Amino acid sequence: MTLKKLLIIVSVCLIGFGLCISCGKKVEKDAYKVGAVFSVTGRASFLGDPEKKTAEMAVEAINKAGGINGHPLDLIIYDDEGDATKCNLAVKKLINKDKVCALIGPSLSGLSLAVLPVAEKNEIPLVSCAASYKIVNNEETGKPYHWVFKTPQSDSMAVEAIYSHMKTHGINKIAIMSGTTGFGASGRAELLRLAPDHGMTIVADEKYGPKDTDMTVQLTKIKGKAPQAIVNWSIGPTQVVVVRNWKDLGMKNITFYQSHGFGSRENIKLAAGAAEGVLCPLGACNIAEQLAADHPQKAVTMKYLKDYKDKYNETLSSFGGHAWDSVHLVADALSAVGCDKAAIRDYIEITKGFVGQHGVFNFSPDDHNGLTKAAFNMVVVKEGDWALTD
Amino acid sequence: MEADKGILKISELVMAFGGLMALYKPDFVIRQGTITAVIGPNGAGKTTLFNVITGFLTPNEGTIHFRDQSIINLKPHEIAGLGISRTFQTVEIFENMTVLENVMLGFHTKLRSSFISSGFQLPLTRRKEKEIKSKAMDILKFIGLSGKWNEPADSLPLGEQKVLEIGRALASDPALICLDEPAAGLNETESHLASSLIMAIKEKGVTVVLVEHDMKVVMDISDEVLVLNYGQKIAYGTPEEIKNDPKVIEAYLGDDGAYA
Amino acid sequence: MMLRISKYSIFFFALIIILFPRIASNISAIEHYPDIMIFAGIYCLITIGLSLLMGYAGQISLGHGAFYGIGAYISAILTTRFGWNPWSCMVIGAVITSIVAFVVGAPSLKLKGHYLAMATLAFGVIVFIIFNEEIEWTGGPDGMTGISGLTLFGFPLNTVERYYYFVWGIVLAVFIFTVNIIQSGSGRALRAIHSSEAAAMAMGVDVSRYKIMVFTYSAALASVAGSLYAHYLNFVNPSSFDIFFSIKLLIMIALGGMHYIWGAIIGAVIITFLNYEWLHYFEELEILVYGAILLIVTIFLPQGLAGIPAIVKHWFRRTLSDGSR
Amino acid sequence: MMALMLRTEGLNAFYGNIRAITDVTIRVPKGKVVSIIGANGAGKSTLLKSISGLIQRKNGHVIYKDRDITNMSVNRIVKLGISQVPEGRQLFAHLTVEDNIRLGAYSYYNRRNRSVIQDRIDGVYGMFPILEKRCKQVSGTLSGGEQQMLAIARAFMARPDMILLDEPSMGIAPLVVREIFNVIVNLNQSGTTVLLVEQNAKAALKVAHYAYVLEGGRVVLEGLPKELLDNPKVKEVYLGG
Amino acid sequence: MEQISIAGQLFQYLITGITVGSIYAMVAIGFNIIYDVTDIINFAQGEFVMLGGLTMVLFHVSFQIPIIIAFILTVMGVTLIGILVDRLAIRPIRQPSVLTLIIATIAVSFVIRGAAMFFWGKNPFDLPAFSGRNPITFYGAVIQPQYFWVVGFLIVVVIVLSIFFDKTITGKAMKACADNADAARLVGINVNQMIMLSFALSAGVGAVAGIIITPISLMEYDRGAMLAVKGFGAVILGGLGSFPGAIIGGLILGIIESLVAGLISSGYKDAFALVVLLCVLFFKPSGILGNIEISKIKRF
Repeated sequence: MTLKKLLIIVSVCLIGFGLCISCGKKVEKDAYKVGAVFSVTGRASFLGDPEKKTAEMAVEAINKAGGINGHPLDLIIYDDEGDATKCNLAVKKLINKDKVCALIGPSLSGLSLAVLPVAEKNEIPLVSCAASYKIVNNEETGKPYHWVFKTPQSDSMAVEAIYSHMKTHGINKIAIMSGTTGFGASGRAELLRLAPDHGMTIVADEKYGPKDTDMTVQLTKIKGKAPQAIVNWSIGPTQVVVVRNWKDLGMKNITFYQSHGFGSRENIKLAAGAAEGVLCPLGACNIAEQLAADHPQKAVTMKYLKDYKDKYNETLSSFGGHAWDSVHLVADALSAVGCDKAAIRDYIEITKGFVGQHGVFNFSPDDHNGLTKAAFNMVVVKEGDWALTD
Repeated sequence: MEADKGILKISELVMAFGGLMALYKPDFVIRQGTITAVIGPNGAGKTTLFNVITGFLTPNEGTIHFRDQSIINLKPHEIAGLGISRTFQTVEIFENMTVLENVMLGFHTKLRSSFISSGFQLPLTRRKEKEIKSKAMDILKFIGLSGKWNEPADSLPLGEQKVLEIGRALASDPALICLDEPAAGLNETESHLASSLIMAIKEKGVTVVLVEHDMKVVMDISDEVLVLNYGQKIAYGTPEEIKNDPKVIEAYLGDDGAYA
Repeated sequence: MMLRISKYSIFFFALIIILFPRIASNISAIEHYPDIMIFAGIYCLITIGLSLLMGYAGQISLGHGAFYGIGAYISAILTTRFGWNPWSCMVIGAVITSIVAFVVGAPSLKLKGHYLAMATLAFGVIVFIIFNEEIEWTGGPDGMTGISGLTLFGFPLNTVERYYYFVWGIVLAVFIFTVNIIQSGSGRALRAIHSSEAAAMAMGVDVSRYKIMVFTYSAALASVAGSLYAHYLNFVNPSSFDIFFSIKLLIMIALGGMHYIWGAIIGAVIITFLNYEWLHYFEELEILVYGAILLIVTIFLPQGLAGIPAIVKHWFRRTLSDGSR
Repeated sequence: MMALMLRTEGLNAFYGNIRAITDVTIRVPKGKVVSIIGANGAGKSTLLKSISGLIQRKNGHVIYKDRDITNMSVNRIVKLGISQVPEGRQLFAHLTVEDNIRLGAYSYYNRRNRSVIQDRIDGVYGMFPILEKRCKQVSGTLSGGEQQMLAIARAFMARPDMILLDEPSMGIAPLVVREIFNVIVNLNQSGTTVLLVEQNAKAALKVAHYAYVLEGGRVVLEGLPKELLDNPKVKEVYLGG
Repeated sequence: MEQISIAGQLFQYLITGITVGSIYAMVAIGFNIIYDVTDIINFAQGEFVMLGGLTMVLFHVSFQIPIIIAFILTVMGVTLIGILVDRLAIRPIRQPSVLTLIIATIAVSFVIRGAAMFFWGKNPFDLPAFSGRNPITFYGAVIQPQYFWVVGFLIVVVIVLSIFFDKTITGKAMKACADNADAARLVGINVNQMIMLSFALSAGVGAVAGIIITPISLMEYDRGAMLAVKGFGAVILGGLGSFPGAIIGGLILGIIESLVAGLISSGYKDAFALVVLLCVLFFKPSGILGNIEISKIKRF
């Protein structure tokens, strides 16, 4: 009787699930528990995947080195799949059930904004790995939210870095392209917002979907408008395709700027030669080799680069570093004050000179990001690799 | 009630499917209060005729008048609302409902129900529902299924399903009821029961038109017989007349010279 | 076979709803389940309507994520930009969604089968693009924050438990309302349409009117669910309302069993827990396991989980009769 | 005793829970035409479908050339040499006449016998010149009689030892019916055994060597056509008592 | 600075539209092959495309197998997966209602996508263009050589399929199954075999689409869903079951998207294309070349 068998299998599965749920994760008594929510799979896996890998690697290293003052660090990672509901549930589960000391993530700006009130309400420090300045800027008060920090540079910093580079090269007539994802849309918003301040005229504002196959049309339209430069803000395969189309259309005389999302050497490879001459703002960890030996971040970034390559055999993306920064920021706070939520928050808020992957952080009650636009270096693709430019 | 008043008049009716003439001008009048059987060999257009009368098909030409009102171009549910009810050749009971509910659906034309009123179970709806329920029980008694009112309709044997379908058609209080092969697939006792049920319906003053292959049933109960072949009317008369009409015999048994 | 829904089963259902948080709070492994159940409840509202539309009236929709989103965004926009009362937003959302559903449904429901599926899917994609593109109104892909919570008679619904009882109270009410419909004249008409459109027509049922009515009703329910979602999460973003969500709804219905109104509840709860809790343990293999579970259920239980009792009953009856022979 | 091509022993067949034929036992001798007549709904088509394998729910036996084929699949039965001309023709309506004919020989297709099949097609065209004229036409656009001929032609392409014909006269004008029955006689004369199901009793009896009368799913009469033609019981079966 | 004329721009939009549309058309053809024989809309069709692209990368780039052999191996491999889908997912379903089958194919797409993610990871992969990346300039428009391959392969696929369906007995037998399955059984056609063949063929066509598009747009594990949606749109727009319809539907969708992106709004290009699709359906409920008779049977 197959049906009977099936029923047995189903019930066994269900019981199995139940057991899984009830056993949960075994934790040593004195471990410090920290929760993390990343978009490991789904539409924003380009963020969450390297973040998760980096965070796991960082925690492993910390624990290998004896943990934090003898306490092992237990990082509980949930995957939100880029889904607001799942993210919300995961954060609440970390707070209420797993009883963590601090939260890291989420990867996406939108989701960070969505769970930020939860952290505020539950009075738990949250170190976001998403870029939007809104995460650390309460629009009503003009001040940061009490419990929320973030490690990535704001999009505005990337835009500022690009615009100042343009200015020094006499560019003021530009076209922008963006993907219709959160990443693209927030970059586009910043580009539009800051353009007047830098005397930029935007002659074209084109978009494309995250799974579009070809961006020739948008570029052709831009070509017709004859700007001096194009800024593209997107992630995933489209940002590579756009560069290729740019080259194919013979638009090399129009300088091409990419967002910091382009910061993986893999993208240069995928562009198959088309990326030569493309400019983008990158954090220190993406150009560790190029940094001067006396650069304050040289040591940490080189180590990260090497460890990551050894462990995962993958090139670094722009985003893993944010998780490194967040984990270490929280770990430092834990080692200083132990698992005390308010104390951790207070400690992070006065942290100065924290050397991370994406810059040297100087937090203050008015600045819960701790970075300046110096955290971005303008980089150009030269002979298939990054090269620092002025 | 005038016995010979025509309740349904059909003239110049043409129904073609592609090149095939399913109905070609079978003009006739159904008299009120009678039982009329429509017979004919397979593919003669009997079911098509039913589908045209009840609005499932729109004829290419011709007129249909029901109580002196043209019913061509009306939708099936509108025709049902006017008082023409039907059953189907393949039993189309609602197998996802109980026996009682099947009959209760028959009252649909009398029931102005909306989602709001039924969702909230407003008093009026409840009263109406109760009323319909008792009327439906009456019908079940009439068709002899009251003992099985709460059983799922698909658990009934075929014979009872057919009877139930007739009961459902009766619920809408029709003036004319079209029965498509009420006795098909029934055994002798069952078809006997069906026959007496149809007679009882006639007694209630409902005009009956039926398509039937079981000639025993046809000859037993009908007042009038209409014979179709190739979509055309070839004979119309009492059962006795029809039985001995050579054209009918030929239509059924074939003609001698069908091959050389 | 569509089983009659008895008063006792509804009473039992209500009892489970009431007791669940009490039980869960005493078992540490599932103490956070009521929070997940809130979302399951919100999805139940949509699936109850969809079950009526698909299982009863036999029409498919791949666009209900859009109605859900319209409700959520109307709540979000009216409360954040205009400071309206959330309750009136919910009502306005339901009314506007019903109008949209009527306008979309009237021509679409004339389409059959896969054509209807594509038309509703296209509608869903178009609405999603609007959510994504009208950044000034909707905040674009990053979504909108700061949507106010609900207060009931001066009693803020700000804890998991309160919102749980609130949402499931609504689910119960909608469920009873829907069961009333199913077991009354209109519901008989719908079930008749599902069983045999021809016979329903012959009995005087205006099939297309009922199809539009049930489409609109299910869209309005989805809209209310959207509002509940927005006011609970205080946040909306377009990707919660994309076509993949519509497909997820379809999966809930199918897995639960679309011919049973209980299936809507079972499907929504099980899929919600699979997605938000249970499959988490498979990490990166989650989607693969999810697909496999789905496939196994479709192969072995084409009537869905709610069909199991009928199968068991059938099987039981057959073994009994075999034994007596 | 003549060699038997096919016989059924106590065959019952079901649609769902409804028994459509009951204990049907018939004999079809090799090289003969056997007719099965009866009114609508008597179970004639069911009997044919049970023989050809289209109906799977059945009990009893179907013996073809001393081989029990009761539970065989349709394609295997076709390969054994039984072709059915189904009720209502069942042509591939969107395919051309020639493709319909060609597909009739589907089971025999392989690279080597391409010429054999071409010969068969030519043979069929010889039998039905009208089909050759229409060979490029989509079969759904043919007239009823032409469709029936095509259906027979398609079945004949498999060069069956036995052909099952289901209501070949249905929905066809009387003049064309005559032509169709001529074809049946020709088929038989070329050596094919024919089992014919017909409502048109007179025509069917005229071509048959032996006949059975079905009523309510049972064989109620059988005999030589001549005897049956004069039997008043036959008329009763059709027109009631 | 080099300028581009309006005509040149329009021409460029058209060319891109045709290329993108050709891909949609090819996905749509895949839908049709299965639909015709089985009445199933295979929502895993997009996954075949994705598998085609990624398998080709595996063979050609990772294993360095010469392009033609890799191409053949890829198509064969994906075809095999198509057969497995039929065997393991579709055939075991005992009471196949339309909705059950839709859910089953969606489930299959999850499984394939999950397996691909596990195997290839989440990053996009590139495939070298078949004949280099030196674009051709033509009337002011720039054409990548790969565009010719895309359109060329569409034509080849169409020709091969029409020869298969019109000239071979197996193709005719498949058409016969689509037309009348009972009659097909009666002439000795094994209908199950034909269904399997239809899955194999459409997986093969999907694989070809995946291979030729990867050099243009790269390929990653989760691209299938979007392609399936577009292909489904194309097949509905053209009319279910109609091969010319699939091609016309695909090309129209591609060209509308392209023209709208160029002339009206790149953000709303997909929405526009779908509005056009809806309008067509409201006026012609069975698509441009569809057949009412076919479309009216399906209920859920």
